[in-house]
Amino acid sequence: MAPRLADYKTGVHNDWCPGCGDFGILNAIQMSLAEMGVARHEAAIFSGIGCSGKTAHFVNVTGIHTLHGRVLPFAQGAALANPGMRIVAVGGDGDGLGIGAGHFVAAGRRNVNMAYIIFDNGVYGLTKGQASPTLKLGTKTKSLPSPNVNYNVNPVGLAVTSGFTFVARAYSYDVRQLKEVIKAAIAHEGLAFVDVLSPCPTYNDVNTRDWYAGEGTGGDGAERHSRIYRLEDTGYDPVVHFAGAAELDEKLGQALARSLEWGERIPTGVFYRNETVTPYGGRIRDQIRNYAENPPALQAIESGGRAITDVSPMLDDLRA
Amino acid sequence: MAPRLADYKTGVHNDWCPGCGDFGILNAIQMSLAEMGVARHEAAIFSGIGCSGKTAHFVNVTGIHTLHGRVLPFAQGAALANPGMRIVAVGGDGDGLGIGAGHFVAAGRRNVNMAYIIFDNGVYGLTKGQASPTLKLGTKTKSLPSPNVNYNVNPVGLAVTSGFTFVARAYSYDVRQLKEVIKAAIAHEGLAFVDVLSPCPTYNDVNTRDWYAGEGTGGDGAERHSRIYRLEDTGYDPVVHFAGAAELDEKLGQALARSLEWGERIPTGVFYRNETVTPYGGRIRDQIRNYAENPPALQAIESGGRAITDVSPMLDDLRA
Amino acid sequence: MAGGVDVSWLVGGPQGSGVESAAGIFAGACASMGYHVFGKREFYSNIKGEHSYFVVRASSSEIRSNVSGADVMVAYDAETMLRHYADVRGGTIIYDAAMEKAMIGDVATMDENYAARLGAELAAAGRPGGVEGAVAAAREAGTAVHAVSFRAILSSLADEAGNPKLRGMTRMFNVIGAALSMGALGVPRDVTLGAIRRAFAAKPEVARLNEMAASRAYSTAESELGGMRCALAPLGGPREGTMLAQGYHGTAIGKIAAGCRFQSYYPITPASDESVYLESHVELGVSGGRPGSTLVVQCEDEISAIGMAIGSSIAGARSSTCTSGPGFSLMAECLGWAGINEVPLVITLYQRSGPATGLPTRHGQDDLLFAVHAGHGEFPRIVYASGDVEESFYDTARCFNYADVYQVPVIHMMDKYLASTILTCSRFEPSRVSIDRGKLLTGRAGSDYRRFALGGDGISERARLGVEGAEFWCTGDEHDEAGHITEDPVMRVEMMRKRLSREGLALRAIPDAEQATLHGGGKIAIVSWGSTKGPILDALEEVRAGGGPEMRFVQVKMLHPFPTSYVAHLLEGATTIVDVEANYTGQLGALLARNLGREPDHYILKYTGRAMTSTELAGALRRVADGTAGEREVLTYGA
Amino acid sequence: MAGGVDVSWLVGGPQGSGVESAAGIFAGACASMGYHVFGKREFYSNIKGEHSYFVVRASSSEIRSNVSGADVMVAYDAETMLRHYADVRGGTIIYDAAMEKAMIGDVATMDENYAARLGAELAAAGRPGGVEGAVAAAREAGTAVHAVSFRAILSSLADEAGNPKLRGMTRMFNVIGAALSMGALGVPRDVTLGAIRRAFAAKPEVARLNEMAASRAYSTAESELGGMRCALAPLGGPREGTMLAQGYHGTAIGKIAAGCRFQSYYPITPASDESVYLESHVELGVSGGRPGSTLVVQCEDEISAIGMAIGSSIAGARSSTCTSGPGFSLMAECLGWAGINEVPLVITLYQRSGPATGLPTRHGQDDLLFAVHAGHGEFPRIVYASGDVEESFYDTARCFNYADVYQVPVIHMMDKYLASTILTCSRFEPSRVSIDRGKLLTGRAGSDYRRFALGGDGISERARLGVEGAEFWCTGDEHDEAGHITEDPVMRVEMMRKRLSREGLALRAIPDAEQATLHGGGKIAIVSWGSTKGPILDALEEVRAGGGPEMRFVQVKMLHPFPTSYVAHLLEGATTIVDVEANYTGQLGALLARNLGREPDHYILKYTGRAMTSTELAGALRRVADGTAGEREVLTYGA
Ligand SMILES: Cc1ncc(C[n+]2csc(CCOP(=O)(O)OP(=O)(O)O)c2C)c(N)n1
Ligand SMILES: Cc1ncc(C[n+]2csc(CCOP(=O)(O)OP(=O)(O)O)c2C)c(N)n1
Ligand code: SF4
Ligand code: SF4
Ligand SMILES: [Mg+2]
Ligand SMILES: [Mg+2]
Repeated sequence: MAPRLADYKTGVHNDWCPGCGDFGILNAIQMSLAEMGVARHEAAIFSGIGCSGKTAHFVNVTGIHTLHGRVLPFAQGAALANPGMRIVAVGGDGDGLGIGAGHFVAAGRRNVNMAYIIFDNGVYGLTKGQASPTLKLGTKTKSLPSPNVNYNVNPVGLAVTSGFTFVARAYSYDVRQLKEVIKAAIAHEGLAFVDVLSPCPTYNDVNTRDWYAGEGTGGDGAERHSRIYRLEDTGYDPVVHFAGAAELDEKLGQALARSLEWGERIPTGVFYRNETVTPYGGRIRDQIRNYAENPPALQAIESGGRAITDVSPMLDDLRA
Repeated sequence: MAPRLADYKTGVHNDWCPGCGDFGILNAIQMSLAEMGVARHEAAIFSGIGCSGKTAHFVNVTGIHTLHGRVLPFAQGAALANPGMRIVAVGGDGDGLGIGAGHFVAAGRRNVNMAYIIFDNGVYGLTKGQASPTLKLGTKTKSLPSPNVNYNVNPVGLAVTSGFTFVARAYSYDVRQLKEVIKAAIAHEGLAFVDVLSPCPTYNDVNTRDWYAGEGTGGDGAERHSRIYRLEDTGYDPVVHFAGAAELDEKLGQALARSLEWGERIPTGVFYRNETVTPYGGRIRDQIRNYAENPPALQAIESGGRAITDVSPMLDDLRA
Repeated sequence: MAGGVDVSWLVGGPQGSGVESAAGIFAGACASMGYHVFGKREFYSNIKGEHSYFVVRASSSEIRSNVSGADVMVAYDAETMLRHYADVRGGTIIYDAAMEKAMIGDVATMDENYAARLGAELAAAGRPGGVEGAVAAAREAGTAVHAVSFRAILSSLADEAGNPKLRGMTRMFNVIGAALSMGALGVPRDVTLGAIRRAFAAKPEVARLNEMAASRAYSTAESELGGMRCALAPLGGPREGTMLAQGYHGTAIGKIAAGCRFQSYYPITPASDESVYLESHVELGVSGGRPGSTLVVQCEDEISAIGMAIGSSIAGARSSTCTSGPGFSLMAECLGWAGINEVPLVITLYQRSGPATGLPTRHGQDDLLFAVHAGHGEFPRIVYASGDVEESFYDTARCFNYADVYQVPVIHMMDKYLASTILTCSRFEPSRVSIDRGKLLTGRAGSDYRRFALGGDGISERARLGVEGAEFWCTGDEHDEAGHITEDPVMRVEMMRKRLSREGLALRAIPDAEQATLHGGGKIAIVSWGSTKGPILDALEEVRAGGGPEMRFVQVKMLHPFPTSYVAHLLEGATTIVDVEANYTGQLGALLARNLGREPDHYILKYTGRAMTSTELAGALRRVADGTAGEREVLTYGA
Repeated sequence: MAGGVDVSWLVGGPQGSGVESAAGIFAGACASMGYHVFGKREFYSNIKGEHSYFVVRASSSEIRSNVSGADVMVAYDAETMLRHYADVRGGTIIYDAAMEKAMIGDVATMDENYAARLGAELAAAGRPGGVEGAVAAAREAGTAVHAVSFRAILSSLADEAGNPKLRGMTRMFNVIGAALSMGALGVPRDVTLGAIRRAFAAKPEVARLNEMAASRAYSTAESELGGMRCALAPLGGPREGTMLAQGYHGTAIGKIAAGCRFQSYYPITPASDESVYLESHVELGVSGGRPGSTLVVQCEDEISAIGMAIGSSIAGARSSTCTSGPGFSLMAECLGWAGINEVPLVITLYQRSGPATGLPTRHGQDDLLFAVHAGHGEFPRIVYASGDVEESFYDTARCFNYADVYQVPVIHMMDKYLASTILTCSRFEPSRVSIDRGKLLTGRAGSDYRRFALGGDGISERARLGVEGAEFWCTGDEHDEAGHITEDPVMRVEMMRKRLSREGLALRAIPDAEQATLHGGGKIAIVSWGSTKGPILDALEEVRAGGGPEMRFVQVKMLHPFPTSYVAHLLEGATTIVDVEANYTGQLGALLARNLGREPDHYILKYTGRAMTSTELAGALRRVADGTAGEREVLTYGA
């Protein structure tokens, strides 16, 4: 029986604020799993702490709601121990790019096969609206006593620089594109990152749904345009095809250049995609030949309560 | 009396390995302070943990040898509490870009006025040569049991992406350029970063002094050339002059493009420099008008053992 | 409280519906009439929609805690009705008539487990599983229940004002509900309107509309609700020198007064309120000096927060950070660095229920032993706990003095209960705040300055950054007198002694009265720490008032180093020791056992995430007194 | 050891000069002759140049520790001579003649404080402040001192071999020095050459050169050094079933045998050796199954290390991480997450001297109370300590069983002393390793699987990831049976009880013998934990051999939950309790006081960063026996 969308929804009450952009992301994740036909027991959502972190309880696959900033270590550990699972990590922008930024950079270098989705609302939602790392310098949301004193982190740029092999941005109110991007991220061989712009109507009164829709871009007339545009509509090609130095420079360069666009025109879609880089699981196959077939989580270690690993070669090495 | 180089050296025995690149960096720091005429009591070196971390004990200004990965928080706290001090933070590549990467990214966003120098040797020196975050994927140094399974972090790219307003690279065996870069970093208004390539002859037998000097670039003959070249010799202009969007894109773009060059030709010098961004100390002057004149560390808080801060407005607000 | 007034008022509704400001208005009105006020908020880890409620108690006598049950309840939504109807036995409930038909299943926010229990309970009594059933049950218990249409009030207001837009301003339901109850309680209309005006002082237009709505509600109350069984008449205006404070005001204003000039933090419930307060009071007047300021830095994580505070302290500023359990866990390594480098530092630890994320918006006192032992290795520290908000103001200043004088990190234990209370207390007296910076060197140093010079009392002169001739070194490694790394075993032994002997020094020098406090007397001795103080004092009164025995209460304030002999002295002659704490394992009990060799005879513990009421505590104490108490008495009152 | 052979051999030189491999060769040769061997390395937190030394003891009887002093010393440099000459009273010193004229001031690496003390000492005796003075002092103390030119040996070797390049191979000085001493001690030449061959087995050419150099040194020893006062004749070949192990082999091979298949770590002394060993033994033979493997991941920090191990454990693999104090401090928050989510996990904690960076390459047992209390909030855990390397192999497997059966994090306490020893012990017997994965569910689940189902013994079925019908949830928040967030107070109480009752369960179910061990008997009872076991057992023998009283030794292995009644039982009848620990505050003493209500009468403590010798410990125990011991006896032997 083909899985239906409803199968991926739990009965847990969703207590996000009305109008929260996160609903769109949640739906897109559930739809992606359903459309890809991922069996419920073969997927797991790992999440950080924040409004966004509750996502793990709303999707009806195994859900691991970790600690603030720690979703990537937990998720990578599981993905490495059982590479047969589909692991999707999710979390807030504060979670992933503030307290978790060190893990973000390190995860990029590792390129473990899984997807990571950041719910990017510019604020620390669950702790009542402090500035998150993606909020622009000088911005004053209604929840701040004075304008933000920090420069913003550039999630797409940081991901590209850190070695993520799939880097995309989407918008929570464009669920169609979002879903396609998430599916591509899950299907990607290696570590995929999706930065989802997700309005927080409760605390971020600057980057609102209206703002994204074009408020302030030039009167109410025809000049007014959605700030969001899709990279794929511009003929942008994010894919690294040959992995020569020149091509790599070009693809990285264009991704970084586009990642700096903000304000009047905000690109969404896949910025960078490189499957010529071997994922971590492949890199360790030099050390562990049967890693894929007999990964850590599935190995037999005992028989009738007795250890069956043969340590005699090691003990022989130590013979007095 | 003008300060002399010797004034900036302590009598503490330096126990780095013979031939360690770090000696060059230490000398350059001491020379920079002397040439800039920084009074000993007006400077402080903060350091992380590693071979490089010992630097704080070798320079004869106040030295704070912190914890592994934590040099930036400690240093920023001091720089913010007393902006009159010249603060120089130093540490290893593992310290700053591995365990400390989260602070690195956040510091870039903050742009506190100080300099940060990474001793980049590709290994965890003090713990006996494990791969550091800057070691390239697949590299096998003599200290590793198998080739490095992680992609490298790009320190210059990461700094630029994170918002550092001065980003440079130098080489520990080119002490002349190194010293000029360090002086510029210390003089820079805002957060300056210098990535210093520093051979570790004990554990990194791949990126050695000889390698940088050109070993392997084409026989022993004339084709062989130093891998290192200076950006300034190529007419490269790192400076953001006007801070328009187009110029910013260009300057950031060229810095990132150059940061990816590696192997046959490795650029050194200043990649990016932007003093149009207000440092943190300036940003908070909106909130604290006399911040520069009466910073936290120098404020009077008592008189004759009695509190002198007037809290009555706050108490009046709470009157029942 | 014989003969006096003592009213417990409960207001509940979805998060975001204004429960907090309604409670603020009620508390403000009561305080302005001269009542003692004590209130506490309960809420979910959620921004909008989950159930939140506030119980405010107003009394003509001094009070320090909540009691079980409520006299008056205002319910904004069905969930409040369903969760709390049984709390109001014999009092009055006012609820919005719009919810009259709601069934349990309609309340999406209600926890499955509670829904099941409630459903079973109502069914067992043969009542409908919804608001109707709750109303019937409440009435049967003797409670007066009034359904009032909040929307109708708004409509008539719109009509009256000729402004149809007002019909949609449902966010004023909170003020309407509050005003209905206050009207019925006999609070004079102008008192209520005054409280509203003060609450919305920053937004006069909002204030005006709310005053109008309240006035309409008053009329309804007068016409429809009749008098209530308890009344809140003015006692003669606000009591002189009284403040209406929120829980975090004690440590926040305490820090400002004590001269803390640098606070780094990472947002976390229930600690951030303090930092937010400091952030909005950055520039400070200084008598006889240039204006001062507190630099408040929001960091990328708690490791950075403590790291920055240490850096700033080394620079010379009184520095602190404020966090809760998860953040404190991340600070353990840096705490040890501050310890080995003798860096003065105050960490304000607002506890909540752990472990891990736990119950992030609920109360707990479960970090005591962790605070005492946090960080690998051995280094000196002081762990100090405040019993109430007023204490916390003075204690904050003490903590900074301890930090400066003994050159150690000080962990100031607070908790969610303290943080989310609103209460009347005596105006803080900054003139009672003394500042002792210990051996801080700010002028030019003599020759051969050595930061960690041995000898004397083991505390050496501490230079701030920038002092000529006083350059110094610090390192997390073991170090010599100059602060340079050493691995010399002889120096190691001397430095360990230098640092750790400080704990004994502090124990001897800090006055007994700052270390522990004795309240009352009697053969039964309660020992406790922190925010249980209020419920304990009120419970002791209640037990005595009910004819029970006098009991003594030993409040331990300094938890590390432990004031063994002074506490032993205060416990002399006690035949029964009762440990009262808001945790599972009885952590103070463990400290008693370890230090006094005397395990408490009874533990009264609560770990539901809800603070103790004096009522349930008095019940357990009565059982102790009459010999029916078990070794562990676990309290569970409260939704 | 009456009548037997017991030789302590000390080798020292700058870090990087091959002290460790020289000691390996000596130990290997002794073990191959049938001796019991125990050796320990001391070194600075430095890569090259600072002073490093190794003391290896070889005995014809069983030994488990070092003694104070040495019988034979080989000094590669002046610093070794200057630091250790006084340790060799009445024995033999062999040193490189090249350093003959070195003065204290020439030794740049020497700690200022030691240099000053030594200078004063030599000056007081009217001797030159350098090697000459040390030689004179040693001779006066009855030590035979031989200066041998290592360079001359190399030269004659070069001449002999007709290979002038050999003259420059000064890195063979270490083998030359070792061979000189071994020749003088009467170790047969072929035994030494065999040990060299084994030591350089991976590099045959290096082995060949070193054998040649050793042979040359043997000739010099025979012609110039004469016989030594103690001799090491073969006892008849290696003892059957004996291994020569390094300290970390116990936990590393223990993990492999126990089925640990995932280890995440961040490099730190002295913990990384274990991970490095696992990294070089990644692929594993499995009897009757497909080859297995341990995935070892070097992380970006220790937070990530524990986070990944938790993720992997949830996936179903036996998982662990290995660290030291600073790393463990960073793990506190995640530890609590594992606790509230009932995740089996083993954290191997190789302690070193704290606090902060402390003495990073030196020994300490100062993390006990931190391990017991680490992490905010209250959650179950097991803290378990091994007394020696052999124990640590079996204990590792136990720790994984405890983790799986009780679904808790287990902290396995090891330390630097254990990590950096080399010793002979019985070959580990993997057949004695049983594996109990507890209620791990790997097959299809029944309907309505709930990870945290209440009821029964409080331990519920734990599914690994990927099991059909057993999808589950975890959260660091308090949760319901399915693992979803709840703030329901009733569920909170049940879940707290479910988790924390596990500690009592473990205490009852784990056999007494695994919780604590009694050695010997007598009225004086020593209590201790961890690596002090070796020195204690040897000291007890020494005390008895010297006519002192029998004493009993209670080794506590399970430190949390504390086996109160069993330890009390083992202490029955003891009149004096002596706590022995390598820390300042006597942390086990605190646990005794808290749990047994009995504070130790004496503390014998050492916190110089150097492990206890049985000699100094025996001295202190004799003082206890004869009533002259103070409450705190602080040991300080060793450079
Ligand atoms: C160690 C730690 N520090 C602080 C917190 C408090 N906290 C909970 S959620 C949160 C921020 C959430 O912001 P973000 O990650 O952007 O998620 P959002 O709520 O916006 O989805 C913080 C700081 C915590 N849970 N743990
Ligand atoms: C929390 C913590 N984890 C691990 C260590 C151990 N440690 C000491 S130095 C070091 C790495 C040093 O590498 P790097 O930062 O590159 O400095 P280098 O020695 O190469 O200069 C590590 C992991 C530590 N001191 N603290
Ligand atoms: S606070 Fe913002 S992010 Fe959180 S649920 Fe509400 S709208 Fe969404
Ligand atoms: S190990 Fe490497 S980095 Fe460290 S001192 Fe030696 S050469 Fe320098
Ligand atoms: Mg956010
Ligand atoms: Mg390095």
